[in-house]
Amino acid sequence: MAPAVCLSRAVVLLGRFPALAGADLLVERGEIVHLSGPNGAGKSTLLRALAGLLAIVEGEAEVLGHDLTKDRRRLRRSVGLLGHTSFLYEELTVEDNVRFAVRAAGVGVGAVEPALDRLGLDGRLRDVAVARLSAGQRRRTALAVLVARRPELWLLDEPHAGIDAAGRDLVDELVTEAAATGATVVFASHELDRANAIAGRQLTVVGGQVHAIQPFVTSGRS
Amino acid sequence: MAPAVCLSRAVVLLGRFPALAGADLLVERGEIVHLSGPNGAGKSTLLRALAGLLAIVEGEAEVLGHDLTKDRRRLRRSVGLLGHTSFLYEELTVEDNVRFAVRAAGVGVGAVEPALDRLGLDGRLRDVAVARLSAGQRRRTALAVLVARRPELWLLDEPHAGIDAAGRDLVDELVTEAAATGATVVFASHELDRANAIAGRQLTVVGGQVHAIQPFVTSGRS
Amino acid sequence: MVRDAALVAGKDLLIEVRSRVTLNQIAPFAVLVLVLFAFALEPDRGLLTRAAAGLFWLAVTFSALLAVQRSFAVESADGARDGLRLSGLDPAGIFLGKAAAVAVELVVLEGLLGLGVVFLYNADLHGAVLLAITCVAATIGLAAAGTIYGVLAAGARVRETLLPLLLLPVVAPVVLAATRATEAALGSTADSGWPWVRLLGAFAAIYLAVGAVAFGPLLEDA
Amino acid sequence: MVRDAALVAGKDLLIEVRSRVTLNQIAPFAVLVLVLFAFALEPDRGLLTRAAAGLFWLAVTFSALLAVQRSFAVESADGARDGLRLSGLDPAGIFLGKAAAVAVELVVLEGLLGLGVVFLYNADLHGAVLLAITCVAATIGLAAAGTIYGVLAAGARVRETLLPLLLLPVVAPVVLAATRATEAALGSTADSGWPWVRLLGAFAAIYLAVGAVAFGPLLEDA
Amino acid sequence: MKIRLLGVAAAASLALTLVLGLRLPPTEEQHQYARLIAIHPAIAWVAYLAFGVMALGSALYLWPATRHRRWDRLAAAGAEVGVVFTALMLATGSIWGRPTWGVWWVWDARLTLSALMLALLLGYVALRRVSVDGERRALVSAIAGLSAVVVIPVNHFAVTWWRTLHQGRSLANISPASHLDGQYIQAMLVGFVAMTLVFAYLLARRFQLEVLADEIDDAGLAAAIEARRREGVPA
Ligand code: HEM
Ligand SMILES: Nc1ncnc2c1ncn2[C@@H]1O[C@H](COP(=O)(O)OP(=O)(O)OP(=O)(O)O)[C@@H](O)[C@H]1O
Ligand SMILES: Nc1ncnc2c1ncn2[C@@H]1O[C@H](COP(=O)(O)OP(=O)(O)OP(=O)(O)O)[C@@H](O)[C@H]1O
Ligand SMILES: [Mg+2]
Ligand SMILES: [Mg+2]
Repeated sequence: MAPAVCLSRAVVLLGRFPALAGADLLVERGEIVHLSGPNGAGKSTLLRALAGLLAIVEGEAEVLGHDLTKDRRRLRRSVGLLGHTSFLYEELTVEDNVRFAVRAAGVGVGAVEPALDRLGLDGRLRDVAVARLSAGQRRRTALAVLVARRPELWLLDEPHAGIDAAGRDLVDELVTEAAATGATVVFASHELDRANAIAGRQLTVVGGQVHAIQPFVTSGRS
Repeated sequence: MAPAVCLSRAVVLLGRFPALAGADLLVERGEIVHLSGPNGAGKSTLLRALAGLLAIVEGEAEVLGHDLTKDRRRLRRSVGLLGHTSFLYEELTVEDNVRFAVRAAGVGVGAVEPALDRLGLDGRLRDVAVARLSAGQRRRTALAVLVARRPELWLLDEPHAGIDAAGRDLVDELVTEAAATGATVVFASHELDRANAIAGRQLTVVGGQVHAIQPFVTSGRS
Repeated sequence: MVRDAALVAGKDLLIEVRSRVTLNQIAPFAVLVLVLFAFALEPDRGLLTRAAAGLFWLAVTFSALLAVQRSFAVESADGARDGLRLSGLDPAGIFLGKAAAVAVELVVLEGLLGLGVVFLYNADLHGAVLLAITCVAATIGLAAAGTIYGVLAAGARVRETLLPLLLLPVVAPVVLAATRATEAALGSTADSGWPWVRLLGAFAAIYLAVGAVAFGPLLEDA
Repeated sequence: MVRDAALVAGKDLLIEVRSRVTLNQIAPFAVLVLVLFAFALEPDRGLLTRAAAGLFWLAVTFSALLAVQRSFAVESADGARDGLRLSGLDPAGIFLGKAAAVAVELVVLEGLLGLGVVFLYNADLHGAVLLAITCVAATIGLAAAGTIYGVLAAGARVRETLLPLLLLPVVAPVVLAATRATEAALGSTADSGWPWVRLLGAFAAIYLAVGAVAFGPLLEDA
Repeated sequence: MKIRLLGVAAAASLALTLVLGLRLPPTEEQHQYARLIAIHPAIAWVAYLAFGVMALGSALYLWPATRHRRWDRLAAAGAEVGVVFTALMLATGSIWGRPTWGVWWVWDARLTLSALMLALLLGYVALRRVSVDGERRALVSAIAGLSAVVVIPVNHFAVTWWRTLHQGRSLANISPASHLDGQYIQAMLVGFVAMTLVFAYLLARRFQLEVLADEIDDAGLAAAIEARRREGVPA
């Protein structure tokens, strides 16, 4: 079976800026990979690229067997991305959002309830419009979507950010569970200790490239 | 001299929802106070209220000697809020944004350079439009505004979120420095260990009320 | 594809039901436009009555602008547009779904404006059939073209202003043809309206086709 | 206050210079509206020429809508509106600053539309003085009223649709008065335009006053 | 080099056109303005040509077999030059219209169509301005360009019927083609040649500019990638 992710010398442009400048990355199925790195290094760009949201202008990129240089769309149903911004409909309630996402992905709506329950979004919050949620509740809703969709490849951009102490342990649980059930997880996080506790492998992204872990001199100057 | 913050039985409504349900809080000048608490507990609401952005519908609230029930505006120049969203102009560059904020606050523009420098935003990033920044670079820009404005009361909503390892230590430095120079800092954070390392006092917000620290039964259910 | 279209249309209409924007805001706006025309074209009443058809369609066009803008404001709020792409829905389906939702809203508006015209400008209609068909054809055309240019503009941060510029010259013929056809229906001209209706049909057909084909690439890259 | 006004106006115009929205998008839109009017009204019957003044001001009003929308789209992106409040700027200053920026853009647009009307509707003008004064007065009125309602709408997530609804009825008298005054200036009516100009002046004065006083509360609580 | 020659030719023929145009005798019903015939029709023709170029470029770019940046550049160049000529067409036309019809503008099918064309071109150019990065912009603006073109026929029928189904004034009554002696024809033809050359020249230059810009970008890209890789590495 093809590896979950196989990038080689991949270049991605944001505007004219090479946010990814020849990134190499090989992730086997079922792995949990942690991306660290200074602000602006290219972690989010890498994750978005793996989700097929960005064009690969140079190099090769294959995700779950789909060649991203050829077709970035067929991949989508099988990846789940938790971004800095949650892709939710402000006007719709938490439940509406999860239900829509699930049905769009062609999964049975039976998955909605357990997911809400798991993220502590049942009860009062279920019927609150997303626009009214607190930062952490948004993140939880976005996570609920992933849990309900059960993608093959989880791409999590700072999954712990904004989530409360108890929620953090829950996130770790979800990640390890996902991996246990054969899914692959690539996540970016600045909380190194917590991240390394669950990650099978840690990589640093610096200057748009992926390096095997090594101490990097950091700074936002990028 | 009046205490930095003095809330008693303060109630704040978001829509019809009492996000703060009778919160009591007393913070002396120069203190560093850490607010923890489950998602949706009311931390952000509390901070926004202290910044004079929300109306106090019941109870008393006095910040830096200004009675918030009477006038929420005069206070503004002397508080600085770092929110979940950074209040920046997408089209303008990092430098433009900081300069505008500084001039608006009536501080000399001389403060701009050092602030950018401190947050590692000099060099290339200085002239990048905020819309193009990475999540962490945005946070850094927002922080640069605070550093340049040097407010009397710092209200930080998850200041570490999205900022890289080195940046986190920088944030801690900034906070302790601010306190050392007589400013008061109230910040919300879910990264308890890191927070407690710098905080003089830890409080939990639960169900729209502020409690002295104690283990709380958590969950997003709020 | 049809399934996806239904899903998306359902979602958009649900949002409309929740937020009531079309009903509470766009509809009054449309009527207001009529009133403004009345102001601008004062003093001679006859003029209004003669221009009724044209003004009706102008009002519809401006409302369509708002409806489309709304339809994509909902999407691009908080990066939800990326959400559409990640949802794994068939682009053609998304296009048809959103166009359908807009069309439904427009039909409602047209009914309203129709009354407005009859009362404000005391126009009276014969040829109800012709009128009905005209409305249907024109509406489909407007909705289809609107959705295409909507997604084009949705990418840019300047969508409020870009959309009108792109859309208006394209739908100009619709305004023209629909006006003439309606004049025929109102009996304010001698000659038949059917050729115009055919023209409207052609327009609608063209843009439905263009949309179904081009929406994918546009959604990906716009 | 004047200082703050200058600061804000400068900022808005800087954003315009950076993004060129008024120039590249609103201006063509405005001219386009003129062409659309021609479709709606029968050019041959000389309606256009007779209605020239009215249509000119309608076009100006629609452009003003876009300009105001843009002016606050810039603000409310990513909570920048809270930014305005936190900036500690004098609300009256903010109001005057934003209104001034909008007015500047409108004047440019009016020049353009003026040409458009002269050429497309072959209206020819006498009484340039009257016309100039009319434009100035009306522009100030539109900008002032627009800014007031702009901030009202900016709070809501539905500003695209809410603003027109709020603004149009308010500026209807401006459209009316300006139309009459302009007709006088174009010599298409016998009676003097000065009473109308006085009306416009009054309107402008009122809304400047209202804005300077009410902008604070609106910015706070809208 | 070739382009420079083209430029020279364009300049020369333009000069000739002016001479011929200015040596035209004023006609009795149009006086001096009749001379506009030397440039106006030619400009109008070129305006259409430019629109066509934009369409062609977009189409060729969209066609997978022929997808290449050059077509995107061609479309861009065509559109921008087109804006200029369409505007000129409207301007010269209006200047001509004033004496001939007594008005700057009549809502004749042809005229209206040209006005709409200008709007479409402006929209296209504005759209190109909002996004920077090549690949995406090329695709998006190609689609936008084509879908602007597909309405032209609809537009055409619409405005034509509008002015013909409705009896009323139109250029038909004051048909341009009215009695032209050889001298006018001659000036007009030279005008066509000249304007076409000018168009070709401008198009070539604009195209060249795009190429250079892209080259700079590509060169920049290599450098940018290098710079990006050095980020965070100890100096
Ligand atoms: C839309 C594309 C246009 C084309 C292809 C076009 C073409 C022409 C041509 C071929 C003539 C021939 C002159 C002759 O044979 O006597 C002409 C004349 C003229 N055009 Fe245009 N023109 C266009 C647009 C315009 C516009 C926009 C205007 C005015 C705003 C205009 C105003 C005139 C006038 C006034 C004449 C002189 C009519 C006469 O000779 O009696 N044209 N045009
Ligand atoms: N148009 C542009 N011009 C210049 N730089 C740009 C442009 N667009 C993006 N960038 C840069 O590209 C990088 C994007 O990186 P990315 O968002 O992937 O960072 P990240 O690793 O996720 O950082 P963070 O930890 O802050 O989330 C940033 O350094 C940003 O400054
Ligand atoms: N209109 C509303 N209806 C119902 N609940 C609302 C409404 N507006 C706000 N809320 C609730 O108010 C609370 C806002 O809390 P706040 O944003 O202060 O939480 P927080 O402590 O900052 O949480 P986090 O740690 O996630 O940032 C949330 O629980 C939210 O669900
Ligand atoms: Mg990131
Ligand atoms: Mg919060």
